[in-house]
Formats: sequence, C-alpha cells, structure tokens
Amino acid sequence: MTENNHGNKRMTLREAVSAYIKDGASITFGGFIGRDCVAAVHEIIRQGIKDLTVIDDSKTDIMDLLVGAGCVRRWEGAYLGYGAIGLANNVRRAVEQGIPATLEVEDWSNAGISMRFLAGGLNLPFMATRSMLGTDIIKYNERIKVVDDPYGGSQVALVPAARPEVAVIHVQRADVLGNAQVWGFTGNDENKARAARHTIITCEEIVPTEQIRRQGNMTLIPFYCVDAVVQVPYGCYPQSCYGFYSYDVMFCGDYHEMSKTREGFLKWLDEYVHGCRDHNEYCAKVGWERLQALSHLEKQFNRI
Amino acid sequence: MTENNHGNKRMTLREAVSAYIKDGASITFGGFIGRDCVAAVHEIIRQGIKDLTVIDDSKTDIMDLLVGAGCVRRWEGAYLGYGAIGLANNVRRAVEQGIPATLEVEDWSNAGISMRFLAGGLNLPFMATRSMLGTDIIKYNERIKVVDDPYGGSQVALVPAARPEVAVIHVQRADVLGNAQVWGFTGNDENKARAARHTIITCEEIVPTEQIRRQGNMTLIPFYCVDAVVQVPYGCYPQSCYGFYSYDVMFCGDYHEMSKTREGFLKWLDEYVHGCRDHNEYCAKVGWERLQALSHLEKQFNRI
Amino acid sequence: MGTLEGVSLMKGSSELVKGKSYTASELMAITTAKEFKDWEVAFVGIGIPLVAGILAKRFHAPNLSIVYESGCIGPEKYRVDFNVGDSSAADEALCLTSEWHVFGDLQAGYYDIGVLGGAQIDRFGNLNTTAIYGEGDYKRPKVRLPGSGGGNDIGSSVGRVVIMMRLEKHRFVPRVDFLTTPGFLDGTPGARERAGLLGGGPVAVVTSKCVFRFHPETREMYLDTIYPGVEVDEIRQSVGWDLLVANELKVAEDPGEAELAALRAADPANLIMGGAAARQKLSGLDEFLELTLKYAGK
Amino acid sequence: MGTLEGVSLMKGSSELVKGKSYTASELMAITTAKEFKDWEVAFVGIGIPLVAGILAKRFHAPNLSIVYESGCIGPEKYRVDFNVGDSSAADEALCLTSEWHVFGDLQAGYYDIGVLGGAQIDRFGNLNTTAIYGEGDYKRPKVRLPGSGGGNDIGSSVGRVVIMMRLEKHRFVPRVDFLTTPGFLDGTPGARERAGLLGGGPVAVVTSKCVFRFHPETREMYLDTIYPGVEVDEIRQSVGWDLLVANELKVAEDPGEAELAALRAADPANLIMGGAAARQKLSGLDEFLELTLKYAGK
Repeated sequence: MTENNHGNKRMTLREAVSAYIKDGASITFGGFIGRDCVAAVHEIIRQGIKDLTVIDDSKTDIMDLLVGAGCVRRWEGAYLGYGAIGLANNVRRAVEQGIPATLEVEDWSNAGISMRFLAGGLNLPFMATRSMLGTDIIKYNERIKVVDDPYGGSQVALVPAARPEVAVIHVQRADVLGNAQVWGFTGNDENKARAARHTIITCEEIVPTEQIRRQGNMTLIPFYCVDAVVQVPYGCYPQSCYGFYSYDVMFCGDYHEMSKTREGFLKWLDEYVHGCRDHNEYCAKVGWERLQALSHLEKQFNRI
Repeated sequence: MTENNHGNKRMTLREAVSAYIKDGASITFGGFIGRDCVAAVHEIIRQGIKDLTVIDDSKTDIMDLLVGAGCVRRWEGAYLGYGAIGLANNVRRAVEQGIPATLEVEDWSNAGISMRFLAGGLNLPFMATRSMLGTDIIKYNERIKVVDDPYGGSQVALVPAARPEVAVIHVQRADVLGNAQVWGFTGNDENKARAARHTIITCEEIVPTEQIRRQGNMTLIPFYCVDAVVQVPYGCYPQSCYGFYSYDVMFCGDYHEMSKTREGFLKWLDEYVHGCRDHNEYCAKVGWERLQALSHLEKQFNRI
Repeated sequence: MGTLEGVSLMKGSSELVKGKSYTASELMAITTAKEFKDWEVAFVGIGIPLVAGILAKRFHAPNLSIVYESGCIGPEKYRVDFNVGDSSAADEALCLTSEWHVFGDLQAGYYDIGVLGGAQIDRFGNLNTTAIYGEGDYKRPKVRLPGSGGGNDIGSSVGRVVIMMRLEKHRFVPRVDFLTTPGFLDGTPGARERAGLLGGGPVAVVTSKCVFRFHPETREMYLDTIYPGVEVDEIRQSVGWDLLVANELKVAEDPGEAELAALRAADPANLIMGGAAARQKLSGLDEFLELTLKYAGK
Repeated sequence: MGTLEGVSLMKGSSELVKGKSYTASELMAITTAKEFKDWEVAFVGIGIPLVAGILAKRFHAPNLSIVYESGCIGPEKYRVDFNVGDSSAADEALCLTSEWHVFGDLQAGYYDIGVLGGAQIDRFGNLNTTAIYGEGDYKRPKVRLPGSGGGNDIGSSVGRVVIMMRLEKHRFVPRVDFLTTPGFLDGTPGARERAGLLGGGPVAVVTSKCVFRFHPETREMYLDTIYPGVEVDEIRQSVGWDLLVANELKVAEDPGEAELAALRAADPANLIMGGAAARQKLSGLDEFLELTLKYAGK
C-alpha cells in the first residue's frame, strides 16, 4: 500500500510528517511506551496538525502531549493512564473538562485492539477474540460483534480491522529502503506497519543495506510497507529504546508535575517542543551528558 | 497446554516420540522442506506408529517417507509434490493404487492452512482468508465456510483452527527448558508449536539458558509451549538447516530414483531407517565427510 | 507526586502501619508474592505487582517467569520497570516477541496467574478501570479512568487472577459503574463459561487491611485473612455490601525481616513502594542511575 | 530423472529448439524474465520461474525483490534453490520471517507479480494443480496432482500472474477438471470481484511455443506472440478451444548470447534447466558443491 517503493526513502522528520500526516488523518504509533515516537510527536505538534484519530493500544505519554497540544479529536484504544489510578493530566482535562478540546473515546482492550491491527495487517475484515466478552466494553462499543462460532464452539467477539492512514514507528536500525530492524519487545509494530496506508520509520541509525542483510531475522518491517525513513537519534527520549538508552524516570516525573496545570503544561510545551526547531535542539536542551548517562546505563544491560 | 513445564525437558528422540506420538494422533511438522524433521520422522517409522493424521502446509519429502512406511491415514494440507508435475512416488502410489494403504486427502491452500495454524495458536475457533474463493477447493472442502463480511466488505472464507495433538519442530538452538531459537525463514512454526497440545523440539544444539537470554529476539517458541527437547545434529539431512548445512541435491535425487518402485523404496527404508538404530547411525551411513562438506558450503553463505 | 502516580498500579505510601515496621503497600506486596507458585508463568503489570513477583522469585518461586504485554517473556529482573515497555522489561529475557503473541498465549491458556487492580470492585470480583459515573454516565463520567489496557484480557483468560486494591468503601461497591474486567459476572453458576470466557477468574483480593477470597459455589467474595491489628468490623464498614466472613478467619503473619529487606532492595530508589516522598529524596537522575547499577551488581 | 522432477515447476529439457542454440525451457525463462519490472516484489516459486527472476535481476530489473512462501524476502541469489525452504532461499535476505506473514503481505497487496504453473488451464486462465479426473472424479482421480500449495493464494491476491506451461492439448482444455487457482473464473465481467478476490489475475501464459495474453474485456486468452519458427496452426491445434489470435501477432526475438550465458551461469550444475540428462553428468555431490561455490565467487 506504500505508493513509493523505488529506492531511497530517506527524509527529514519535517518532510516526512508534512508529506504523510494530514489534518483529520487516522494514525497509530509503534512501541509500547518504550520505543515511543517522541520525536515524531513533537514534530506533529510543531506543524500544528489537527483533528487526528489515534488508533492504538497503550500510549499514555505521547497521547498526553498530543491531546494537550490540541492535535487529537478521537481516541480508539485500550489504555491512557498511569496505573489504575487515573489518566495523564492533559487527557484528564480533555475528557473531563474539554480543555483544550473534548476527546472522543472508543474503548477496546489491548488484546482486542491488537487483533484489529492483526486483521488490518492481513487485509482481513475482522478477527475474533475471546476478550471483552460479558463486559460493558462490548455494551458501549457497537463495532464489537458477539457471534456464535460456526464450528460449534462457544461464542466469540469479532473486532473490525484497523486501517490507519499513517503508522509512525521508531526502530533501532533501518536502511534507506525502509527495512526496519527491532530489538527487544516488538509490540504490535509489524502489524501496524502493514495495516497502515503509509508508514514512517524513525530510527536511531540508518545503516547500509548490507548490514540489514547480515541479520535478516531482525527485520520486523520489510521495505515494501514503508514510505519514509528518518534518522532521529534519541528519538524516544525520555522513554527508553532497548539497546540504546534507558527511561528517564526523573524527567518524566518533572513533566507529570508540570502538566498538572494547563499553564504548567503550556510552559513545558513552549520550552521543549515549540522552543526547539528540531529533535537535536530538544536533545541539546535536555543535555547530551544526561542522554549519554542513560545510554551508558542501558548498555550495561542490553547491547545490539 | 503443555502438561510439563517444570525444568529440564531433555529427552532422547526415542523417548520423546514414544511419549507423545501415539497411533491415530494428529500431527504437524515444523520447517518448510528446509528445516524438515527428518530424524523424528525416521524414529516415528522405526517405532511403527500408525494411522497418523498429518495437518501441514507443504511437506513432500517427509510425507513421502511416512506414507510409504504406512504411518499415515489422512492428510489435511496444501501441497505434496515436486513442482506442478506430480506427486512424490510413495504419495502417488498411496493415492492412486492404495499402496501400502489409501491416503485420505483434504485440500487447502498454503495461506488457508497457515490461517488454520494461526487460529489454533491464538486459541480462536477460526480465521478469515481471501484465498480459495471461487474455486473447487471450497466446493469439496466442507470445513471452509464462505461468509459475508459483517462489516460490509466483500465475502471471505472462514477456516477452522488446526489443533494437532503433536507438533515436531526442528530448530537451530534450544535450551533444556524448551526455548527454541530459529534463524532463517520461520514457516508456520511459531503457530504450530502454540496450536499443538504437545510440542517436541529437536535441535542442532542444546545451549545453556544464559545463551538463549543473550538473543531473546531469536526465541521463536517459548518454553511454555514445549514438552520435550531433543538434540539431534544433522536432524534435517538431506534437507537443509540454515546456518548449519545445505541441501543434498544428489542424495535426494537418489532417493527419488529408488522410490520409483515399491521394492526400491523398501530397500531404501531398510538401509537408511530400519537399518539404523538412531540418527547417528544414519549419519554414519551417509558419511560424516559428506555432512561436513554440506556444513562447509552452508557456512560460506550463512552463519549463526 | 508525579512519578509515583506515573508508575504504580496503586499509589504506594511510606507511611508505616500503626505499631509496625512496614507500610501497608509492603504488606500487600509480600502477601501477593505468596500467591505465585514456582515454575508458573505470571502476567504481571508494573508497580507493586511486579515487585511482588520479583520477591516471589527471590524466595519460594525462583523459576517463576514474568510476562509483559509489550512482548517480553521471562526477563531477569535486575532493575524495576516503570512501564511494561521499558527496555528493562526485556533485560536478558527468554523470549522477546510481540504484544499480540503474548495476548494470544494468554488466550491459549499458557499463563497461570495474573495480578490486577481497579478503581471499583463488586462482590463477584468484577473490576472497573474505565469510568466513575458520579452524576453522569459512560459518555460524561465524573472521572474518566485509563480504560482496560490488558486488564480485561488477563481477567478473561488467565488461569487465576489476584486483585490488589486499597480497602475503601467507594471502591468495594455493590455494583461497578462500568464492568471493564470480568470477575464472576452476575455470580450465577457457569456465567463465565456462558459468556465464552476461558480463564478461571479471581481467586484473591489483596487489600491494605485483609485478603478476600471467593466462595467456590456462590462465587461471592468473603473475608479470608486479616492483617495483624485489624478488626473485622473495620473491614465490614469498608465494603458496600453485607460481607461474608470465613468460619475460620485467618490472621496474616508479620512479614519477615528478610522479605522486607529483599522487597526494599528490589526497588532501590524506593520509587515504586515509597509513595510521594521517595522521589523528592533523590538528588537527581545520577543518584537513580547509581542505585540501579549498584543493585544490579554492575 | 528424479532430481529434476524434484526441483522444477516444469520439467526442463536439454533438447535444443530445432535450428536454434537454445532449449524451449531457456526461451520460456528468458521470455518470462521480461515480465518482471524493476523495483517490483515478485512471489516466485522454485525452478524455471526462479531462474527467470534471477535473470531479470541481472538485466533490466536489478532491484527486483524475490519472495518465497517459506518466509524469505529479498535474498541475494548466489545459488539456485531446489525447494522454497532451502537455506539458500534465505541467503542475505532483507527480511526473514514467517510463511503466514508472507501470505498476509500477499493478501494485503504488497506483491506485484507471481509466476505459476499447472497441469491444466482453460481459456480464462483458471489452473488445475489438484487432480486429473480421467474416468474418475475428485475422490478417485486418474492422476492426483500435488494440490494448491501457494498457487491458489498467488492467483487470488497477487497484482498480476504470469503462467508458465508447456503447450500441449491435454493441458489447454475447455474446462479444467478441478479449479485450483482462479484466473478469470467464468470470464463474466467482475467475476473475480464478486468472488471476493483481490488480485488482478493472469496477464500472460508463457508456453514452449508462444505467449498468450488476455483480452481486457472478455478476459479470454488470445495468441499474442509466437516464437521464431513456430506456425500459428501448430498452436491452434494444441489448444482445446477455438483460439483467438491478435490482429497484430508478434514474433519473439531469439534470446541474446548474453542472456543465454547469464541463464546458464545461474544454474551452474544445469539441474534446473537441463532436464534428465544433467544430473547424470555430475560426478557426485563434490562437483555440485564446487560449481556452486565457484558461481557464488566463494
């Protein structure tokens, strides 16, 4: 479904976001908090993209940014929060008070939404699941259909394929053709890339195709699913990227503290997003030494 | 679904086959001609196991052996042959002349049967597919159900989950807990292991669990799907095993020549299966130098 | 305090239980740890449940494998995770795979035990993590909660569920506003099977004051074990229905010093267990990194 | 000869076309190679179709990616494969994955072209690889063929299909005994769409004497190109229906020396293209291994 399969797909982050993410688009992001697409989300905010429908599994941190910045109209997903105790601050303000705008929510479970991406990746209209049965999720979500098993077993729930217009996925390594290699957990990324009409790969390192060929088993997403390849080192910070850098628990704590008020959040946004021309400036503001310290920690545990 | 998840699952091939593969069982095999479970199939024949139902994708070579040896009653699968020109010799004799016994056949496409294993692995009753529509495969296979898409798209075919009693899968490396690592293509192995009630892993090398942990991304099959782990070097010969040894085109040609007659096949069977107490004796009969030459060739192309 | 809210299934607290050398969160973690058996596969979220799992591995269940919904199976736990997708969740894992495969394996019955929390629970162990309605409804609730995440899936399909919740009357309600995760549904015999659910449902609710279990026939929650120094009446008053009490009510033992020490060591910066105060005590990221490396022996 | 039957989509043959320096199999491979475009992704089976793909990569389509149903995407082809699951199918592949993912990607429309063979074909390009009934039926056929394999899936979903078949009257039949792989089904407008099929269907049938193509409206196969030295009548007589012929019938060119040389080099032991004679000429496995290494430059 990529319309561009001819050779070098390397772009800047600004070019890729501007080319593929339009106002009103549906979108999904790779990773699972770890390997979050932080750099791409900052660029979406900088470009002022509006009315997104985000279809996703659990995406607390980047959704809180996008919602606070007023980019999102609708959420189809499983989880937005920190533990069972509450939402992220911007998400909470949007849902409870309509600040900066009301967020439309459609509830799924993580397994349920995972099956939606699997169906989308396989180009099938639906998948069955044994989750969500007997609950109010099904009561309020009309797109989940409980059906009898035509082979005589117990009833199952059907969920429709997810087919977002764009997937953005951050990986450790990719080549300019779009072959994307992932170490650590893989989330739903293989299926998101396949289900989406366009896929943007951001990565820690662009490597020669010969290096991809040395470990073909690590290629989670083949080139033919990919439209754009962007090199963005530290593209997940303050989230972790397996084999590259660990989670910055203190920075995230500070963010959470700041975002408790709308004013605090807007100040944070001005400083770290609008105040940075690109991800490199953001890294500089965070401090390269801090990033190096997190890389050092990660490499004590995981190396690629 | 494994009933044995406590520690060391290492067995001899004789013990594993005898413990888990019973007369009348349904069974599937890993690999896709490459990474075929040749050693396990020889042991099944040596133990005289009967009336198997084999559920599989494309399994020409080992099916020809099993059918010729009289172990199989029924085939549910996609492909038994060498190119579009005909069947393997024993399969042909069984289907066309009932020698040594008639083989019951249920036709599927490779994508169709792949979806059956995916459904089985996910413990779902069925999967949809856009294959086989409009053809005589569906006309003669009553278990394929063509249904309207409840979400308003075009019709699709449903296929029921495959849930074989046993899966036998040959891999490059495993630990004694059953964590099985695969390099090269992976076929439907991840889903076969999950769908089966019992899974036997045969492998080139049993390695310490610490070595598994160094490359967790290569673990295709986690320990909890596995009942038995058997170390069988050259366990796929004369088929290939990525990173270990290449295909022996000459040996396979000789087999095909011998198996043109029932007498020739029985002679081959006596020499290479019944005449060998175990896989080591078979390797000795083939010749260790020949095996080394194939390893040498493979390592010029692929190393693990 | 931001960080803690950001990492815990339940808010931790540094406040000691009256007259004791441990906090309620610590006692809950240690009580939950006992629910894991050796050689089991556990689907465990982040926060106190994870610390309980680590603790079990250090003591009676060294071969427990912990699974994270992001796709990490059986990591060695040298460092605590703040998200299920942290790189730490993958440290030396036995298998690194996909989210959908892990949920498939859950649905296929490969996982023995899961640990869940919630904002509301009813007497049949049904959980609400979606919305508190107040004067409103699902579309306009008083409080919008995070949603199911993997909670519904675990409650639907895992072998048995252990629930961790602070004992408060507004949480233990006759009927949850929104049924996110199935317990025993309406409690009628075979209710889960009729709905198509495969897992065994809840077996225990570990709270800040006691442990509830479920009657094998009526599926109703009853008081099974109280913590030292807690009165039954206090518990009755914290539950929004007429609570059943076991004929032979058990009293939990105080946790041992070794368990408390292991628990505290596994959370070296005290960010999971320590509540609001812990993060403010840290001088900064460097101290956190040092504590992490030191505990891991690196 | 065993090996050859074991490796070829079609039996190769060493017999030269009358008055020419190439065999019919070689001309078919070279003709098929021209169907691939640069930068395409091709779902190609083993045998002559693969050699055609390799040839295309050496000449006009260097960025063609070849996909194998076992799960190998975009290998570098230094050696021929005898099975789609040979370790050679994975040599330096861009992506090594699962069979079901590759079929999913096929179904999702990511693959541009596929090459198929069959025992029978009808005028609408429907293929039979399951059974020749003779006096019998599906359950008791005269000849049981291998079955669909991935053929049905490719015919159902790939962008366009090229079919390779030896031109013989018992193969080009009015109606296939068993419809394994869909062409244009009954040929009525929208027949594929009504059935739920997504791929474009067949675009060419490359035979040992000519190339057929399909009328864009009637979907009927017509004679588009004949090979040098072949008469139209000879082709009419080899087809079991009243054959349509293009108004401007094309004549294929003789393959160039460079193409023939590249073709032969890509199959160094001649086991794919050479037919029955080739294997008997080899002194043994060692010679095969030497030829393989030499061609790969190792």
